[in-house]
Amino acid sequence: MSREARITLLVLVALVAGAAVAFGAPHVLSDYFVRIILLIALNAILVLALSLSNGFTGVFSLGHVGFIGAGAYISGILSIPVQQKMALLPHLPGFLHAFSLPFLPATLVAGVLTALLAVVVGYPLMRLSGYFVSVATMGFLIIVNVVLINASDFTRGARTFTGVPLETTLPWVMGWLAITVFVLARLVYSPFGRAMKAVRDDTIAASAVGIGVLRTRLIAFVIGAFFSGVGGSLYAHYLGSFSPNTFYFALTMSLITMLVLGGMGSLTGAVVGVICVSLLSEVLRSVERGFTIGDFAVPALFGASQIVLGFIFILVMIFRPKGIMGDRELTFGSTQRSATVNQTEERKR
Amino acid sequence: MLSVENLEVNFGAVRALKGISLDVHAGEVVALVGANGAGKSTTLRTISGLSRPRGGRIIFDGKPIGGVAPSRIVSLGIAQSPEGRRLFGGLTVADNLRLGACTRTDKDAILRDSERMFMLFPILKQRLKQLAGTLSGGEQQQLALARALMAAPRLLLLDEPSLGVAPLLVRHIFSALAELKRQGMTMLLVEQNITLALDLADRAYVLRTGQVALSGRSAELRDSERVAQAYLGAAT
Amino acid sequence: ADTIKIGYPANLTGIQASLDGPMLNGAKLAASEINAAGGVLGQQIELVIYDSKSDSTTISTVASQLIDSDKVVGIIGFADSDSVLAIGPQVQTAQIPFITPGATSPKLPSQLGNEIFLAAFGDNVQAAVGAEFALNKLNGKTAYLLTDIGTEYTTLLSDYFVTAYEHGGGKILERDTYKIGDKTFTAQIAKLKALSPQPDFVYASSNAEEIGLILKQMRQAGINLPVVGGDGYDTPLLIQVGGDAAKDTYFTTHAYIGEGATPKVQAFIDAYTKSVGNAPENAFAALGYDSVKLMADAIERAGAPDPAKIRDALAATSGLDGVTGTITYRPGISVPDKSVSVIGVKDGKLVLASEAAPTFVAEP
Amino acid sequence: MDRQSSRVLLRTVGLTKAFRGLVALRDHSIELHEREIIGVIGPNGSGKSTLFNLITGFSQPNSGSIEMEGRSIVGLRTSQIVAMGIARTFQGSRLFGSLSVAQNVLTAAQLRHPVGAADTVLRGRRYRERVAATRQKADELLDLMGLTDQAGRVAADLPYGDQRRLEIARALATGPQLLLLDEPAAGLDSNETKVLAALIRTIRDRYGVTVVVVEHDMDLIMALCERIQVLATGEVICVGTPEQVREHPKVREAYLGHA
Amino acid sequence: MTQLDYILQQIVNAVSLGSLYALVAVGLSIVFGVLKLTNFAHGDVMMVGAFGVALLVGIGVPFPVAVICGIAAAAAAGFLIERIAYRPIRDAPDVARLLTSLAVTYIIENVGILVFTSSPRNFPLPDILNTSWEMSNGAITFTSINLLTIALTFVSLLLLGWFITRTTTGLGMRAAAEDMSAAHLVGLNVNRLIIVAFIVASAYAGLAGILWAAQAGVVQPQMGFTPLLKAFVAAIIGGFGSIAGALVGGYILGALEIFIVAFLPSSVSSYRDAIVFAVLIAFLLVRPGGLLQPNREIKL
Ligand SMILES: Nc1ncnc2c1ncn2[C@@H]1O[C@H](COP(=O)(O)OP(=O)(O)OP(=O)(O)O)[C@@H](O)[C@H]1O
Ligand SMILES: Nc1ncnc2c1ncn2[C@@H]1O[C@H](COP(=O)(O)OP(=O)(O)OP(=O)(O)O)[C@@H](O)[C@H]1O
Ligand SMILES: [Mg+2]
Ligand SMILES: [Mg+2]
Repeated sequence: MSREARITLLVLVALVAGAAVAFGAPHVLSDYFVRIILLIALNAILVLALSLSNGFTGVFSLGHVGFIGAGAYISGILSIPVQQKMALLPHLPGFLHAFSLPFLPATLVAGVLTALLAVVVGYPLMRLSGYFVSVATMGFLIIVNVVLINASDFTRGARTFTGVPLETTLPWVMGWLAITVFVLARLVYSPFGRAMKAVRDDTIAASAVGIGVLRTRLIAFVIGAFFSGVGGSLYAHYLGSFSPNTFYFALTMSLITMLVLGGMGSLTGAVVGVICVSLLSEVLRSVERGFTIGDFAVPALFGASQIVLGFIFILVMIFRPKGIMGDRELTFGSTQRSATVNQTEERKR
Repeated sequence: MLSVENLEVNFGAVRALKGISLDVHAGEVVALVGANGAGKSTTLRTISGLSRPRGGRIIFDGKPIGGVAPSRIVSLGIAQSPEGRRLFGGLTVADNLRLGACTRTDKDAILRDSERMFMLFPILKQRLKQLAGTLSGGEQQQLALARALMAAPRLLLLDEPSLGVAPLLVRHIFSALAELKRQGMTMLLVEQNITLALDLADRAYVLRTGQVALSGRSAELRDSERVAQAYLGAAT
Repeated sequence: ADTIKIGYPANLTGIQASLDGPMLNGAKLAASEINAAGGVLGQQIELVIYDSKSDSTTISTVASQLIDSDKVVGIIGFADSDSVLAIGPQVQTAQIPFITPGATSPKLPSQLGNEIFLAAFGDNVQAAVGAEFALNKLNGKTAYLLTDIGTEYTTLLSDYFVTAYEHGGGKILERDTYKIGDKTFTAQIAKLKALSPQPDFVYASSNAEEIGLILKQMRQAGINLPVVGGDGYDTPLLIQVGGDAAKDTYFTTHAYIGEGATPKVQAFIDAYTKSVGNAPENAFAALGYDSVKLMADAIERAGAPDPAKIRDALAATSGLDGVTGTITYRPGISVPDKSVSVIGVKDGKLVLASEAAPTFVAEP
Repeated sequence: MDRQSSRVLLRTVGLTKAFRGLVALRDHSIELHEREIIGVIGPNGSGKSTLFNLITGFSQPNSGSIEMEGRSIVGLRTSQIVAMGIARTFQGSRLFGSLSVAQNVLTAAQLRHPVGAADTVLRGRRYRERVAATRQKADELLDLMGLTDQAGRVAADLPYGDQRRLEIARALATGPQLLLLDEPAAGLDSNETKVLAALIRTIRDRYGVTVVVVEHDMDLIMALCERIQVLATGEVICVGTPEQVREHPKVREAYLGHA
Repeated sequence: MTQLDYILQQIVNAVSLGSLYALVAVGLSIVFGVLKLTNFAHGDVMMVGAFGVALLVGIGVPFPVAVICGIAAAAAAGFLIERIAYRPIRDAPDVARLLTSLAVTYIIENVGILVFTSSPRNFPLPDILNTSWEMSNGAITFTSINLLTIALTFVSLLLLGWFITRTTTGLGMRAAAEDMSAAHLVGLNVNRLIIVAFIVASAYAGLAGILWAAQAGVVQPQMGFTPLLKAFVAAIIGGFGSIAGALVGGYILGALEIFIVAFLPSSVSSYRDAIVFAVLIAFLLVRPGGLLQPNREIKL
């Protein structure tokens, strides 16, 4: 089977399985497990969006959570019911008061506006490389946070933004996840995907074969931002209430952890990373509450789950420095090498 | 002085060296030639301790040095001018030279040696403050050689010292090497320019796909049909 | 079931941990006292504790665990409004009564619904008491307002203070801001020092970590104005970090936990010290304690461990005598009318400066 | 070949480049004609690589002009210059180390068969045609360079000689009219060098490109080039046929030595 | 109070804040300089130093002794982190090492919370360090701890500058940063260099942590995050891995933070962090390699 065909087949099977889970799970599983699945799918969208620039283009962004936050607030503002808007956001400009959007259009608008924001932000920032682009994008995250805190007419400032209808259900998230995987898989395994990896490997050589480095990075950044914005909207409608600090460093770190652990150069790796980290931390969170084995009682040690997770991360990195999947995609029966992240000692200069 | 016995090195599934044996006696220049990918650089890297041998032994001055830390090996007296030059590109020419001598403590001798380097490679003296990474290709090659010499080694490993160097300078470098040889320096030389290599060397080994295909005194090998065959693998 | 399960999600790690930790200790103390005294309705009560890690997403997961898997009859939790807002919708949908010991935003019940109860007074109340105290006792007609814009509590408190203070005829001369986590306030202080005329006092809406430091840097810069604030000050850090600089500082809080406290409070301090190993870190310990008592009282009066009945009983709470004051819910209002203590610092010790209910309270 | 009548492809006039006081290239002028193979030689540090960097837009000249088919290309971005038909290799290779050999070439070949973002996601007929065209071009070049057997290997793991050939294949895949090769034979053994010379000629004949070779291997240069320009310390010291250059006293003094 | 006094006071404030940032940034830069690793655990090593002092003074150890022990504890912590967590993955991709350092942070902080709870504790400071000094009739004030911070920053950075540029070990560190295997090849003992770098950087972190806690008045297991962030920014402004750059970056950051609050109306200054980063990004766009890094032309 050719790689193309295998990937297409993988996507199809994933779609069917996803649909089965999306519509089946709520009937079979308890609310708790449905929520875990939903969160895994939601985080998968966010991590995939992140992988486009961080994993495939080599622009290690620390700012994507800024887009998630922007998406959450934009769609939140758009979709709070009109009656509540008056009470919650009395200083909103008039035209925003007049209407409220249903979930899907609000999410699309959030995605598009966030992508536009990414164009504006990315145009200067994507010129930078290496650590500089990381710190600059982190600066963007901080700027978003400060603006969210200060633009209190729109965001209620540091006060919790609340009143967003709870509309994020499992089918919605699975649907968006399917779209994300589909679009990303097609982008990554295409001429454009090759251009991204070329830019990651060597910007100079990339421009020498006619690839516009800035353009390639910008496109990856903007598409990632779109899905981040969408994910932000899903988050907003999942939580119902949130504050600027919901979309800040803690979320950044956890998404990056999932991405790196899963494998930066692989779409399925990103998903695997999300699943592993989420399940592991759920299990550990229950274990740390203390348990008894026979007569032996282990007391509650809150915080122990983070410690154990930390050790597990280190162990994974020692034994699989490129993450669980590395740069391979999970396909049928065999793993497919898509692109190695260059790390032979020879090339480390 | 140096004796390599049955050396094997693998890179993952690639068997780069499949059991190489060679000897270098004190005061001797030995050339290592062979087609691209034959394993010449890998041999030198392994002697310097940068690659771990999977099998075989490396003996220097009667002591086994396989698996010894590279910095120890330099202190024992083996320096290398490596393939790809591996300069410290962000440091100046002067700093690169200083680092070449970092295993030594004899200040005066170091000073004398650096004067000698400036005699050998005058361009370096003019460019002391320039960052090594911005030197032209050939200038970098000269610096790499000088850096290795600054360690005052007893055994000098040279990986293609003429690579990217202009013809006039190639001759210059090889006459410098000949001078060093006269002064008693032991060298193991990897070189694509067989004529030059055999002119300088006392003996030579021809490698092919990770094995010694042929060896002998330079004079015997020169103009020998067998070398070309060994290169091309026509013999097999 | 042989025990009555009460859910207790707590942010034991992450940024909220320094408040939720002591609060949990207080809650556990109350639970063990109740159980030692025979429990509720003849059954033991059990606190089902989860660490929600100061993270909204984890809170929502924990909520579904508590409601779906553990089948708790009521939930107690959190010192901050963020977390309450995160859990609120689920609690409301499942119709499980919920008490927040520490969140003080008076808007919570109206934002979330009728299952939500506050154990503490609202920020509008304490801000009003602070404003009236400054106007009447300190004779402070002009104020300088310093606000931590990084948290809901401090922003809200500032807003309520301004409303009450200006209503009472005071004038805000100047405002400035900082963000939680800042360690240097010298720039703001120099700005204050350059004000002419100087204000009569400073209202600093701050969290525990910063206030000691603000005071210290202010006094070091030679500013000796009185400083007034809210229950965020109420930790030992105020005096430990502030030292001498804490003089002439006043704050509104839930209970006076110090030397010469009421016997009830003193008994709590002793019991807490015995079970935890140190004196209560802050008033949140007492609030955690009171909340469990509040829930237990409601369950007892409901007559059965049934969430709907418990909610109704809770709403009818009247005159419950807690460590942090007397809790009564007026009909339809889930924020208790509690008296507010104003505590002042004198000779390095906390003293009760006044105890009052405000005459004017800003709308939530 | 009658040079006078053939068209000038690229012309530099008065090109000067200095790095903080150090003049790497001074007042350089050359005319490159269509389908020509020109050698640029000179001692180390004489400005050969600098010349390539200027032409391909990796650095900007202090003064002087570069014209490609009459249009100035000074100030354009590298990717634009490549799109106009100038490709190069690097001294010391710069491959996409993590990509396979085939992908290295495909990455370059797709320049002439671009697909938009929408096409990429929807993958209609146009997309498939262009991808097929790209692949065909890449296969052809891999075959020409004798790399077909290695197509699946990761570029970083290739033996040196193959890396050099791959780099030429990649440059060619951008569909250039002008191909700049910076020391293509460095590190190759004598057999491979001979093969390379034949290859370069084949490339010129088959694709009609102009080739500029910078190289220190005189056998290669003399055998291959129709015209040679010699630089020393940034200045042009002579231009001519291999025979003229070989006998030129200045060249012997500065570069070849009196052997 | 005159306008001039006000400006001078704000300059004093900026210098003392900048010194603190510089000190943290330098430690971060040393490790980055050798390993190309953004060591998230640097903030936690600061915490170890500060906590050590708080605990020791708590059991009656004299303050100066406690400080020395605190710095030693920080150095030891750095050493252990390198040996246990970083060495096994030294050749791994950058992101793997980044994640490892994040994991180390999780571990240290949460162990700290388990053992000490996350409630802040008082950081005891002797009175002499708490005294304040006045100039211009009390219009300009500063404290002993400010002065000490500035002085220590200068002295220790001079020492470090000498160490990095003048000693072979220092040169070796820069060389190892450039090309690890070439460093092996010239005979540098890279393991030893890295350990030295970690110990030096961690001792700096310890000192910085103590000074930070002295300014903040409290210690807490999570106290390392904010300084880490500031240091990261400061180090980048100056050009990551450069000691002088970290120093300059620290002062620029300190000055920006103070001056924005000091000279802009509070409605604008509440955007402080946003302005700081906007300026930073502008910096980076003009000088993509950091402030002290001249815009070098690439050599191909
Ligand atoms: N890091 C590596 N990873 C994988 N394979 C390698 C690596 N280094 C070398 N090889 C392989 O080992 C073999 C020997 O390589 P080596 O570099 O020693 O050859 P060489 O004789 O020096 O060739 P050249 O003349 O081209 O420099 C080659 O097939 C090469 O592809
Ligand atoms: N970015 C730079 N900064 C400073 N000096 C530079 C830079 N690039 C090149 N140089 C200097 O300019 C001169 C010309 O360099 P160039 O690389 O063009 O030489 P070359 O002719 O290609 O030499 P070689 O045959 O050795 O490759 C050299 O002396 C080099 O040191
Ligand atoms: Mg080699
Ligand atoms: Mg060159």
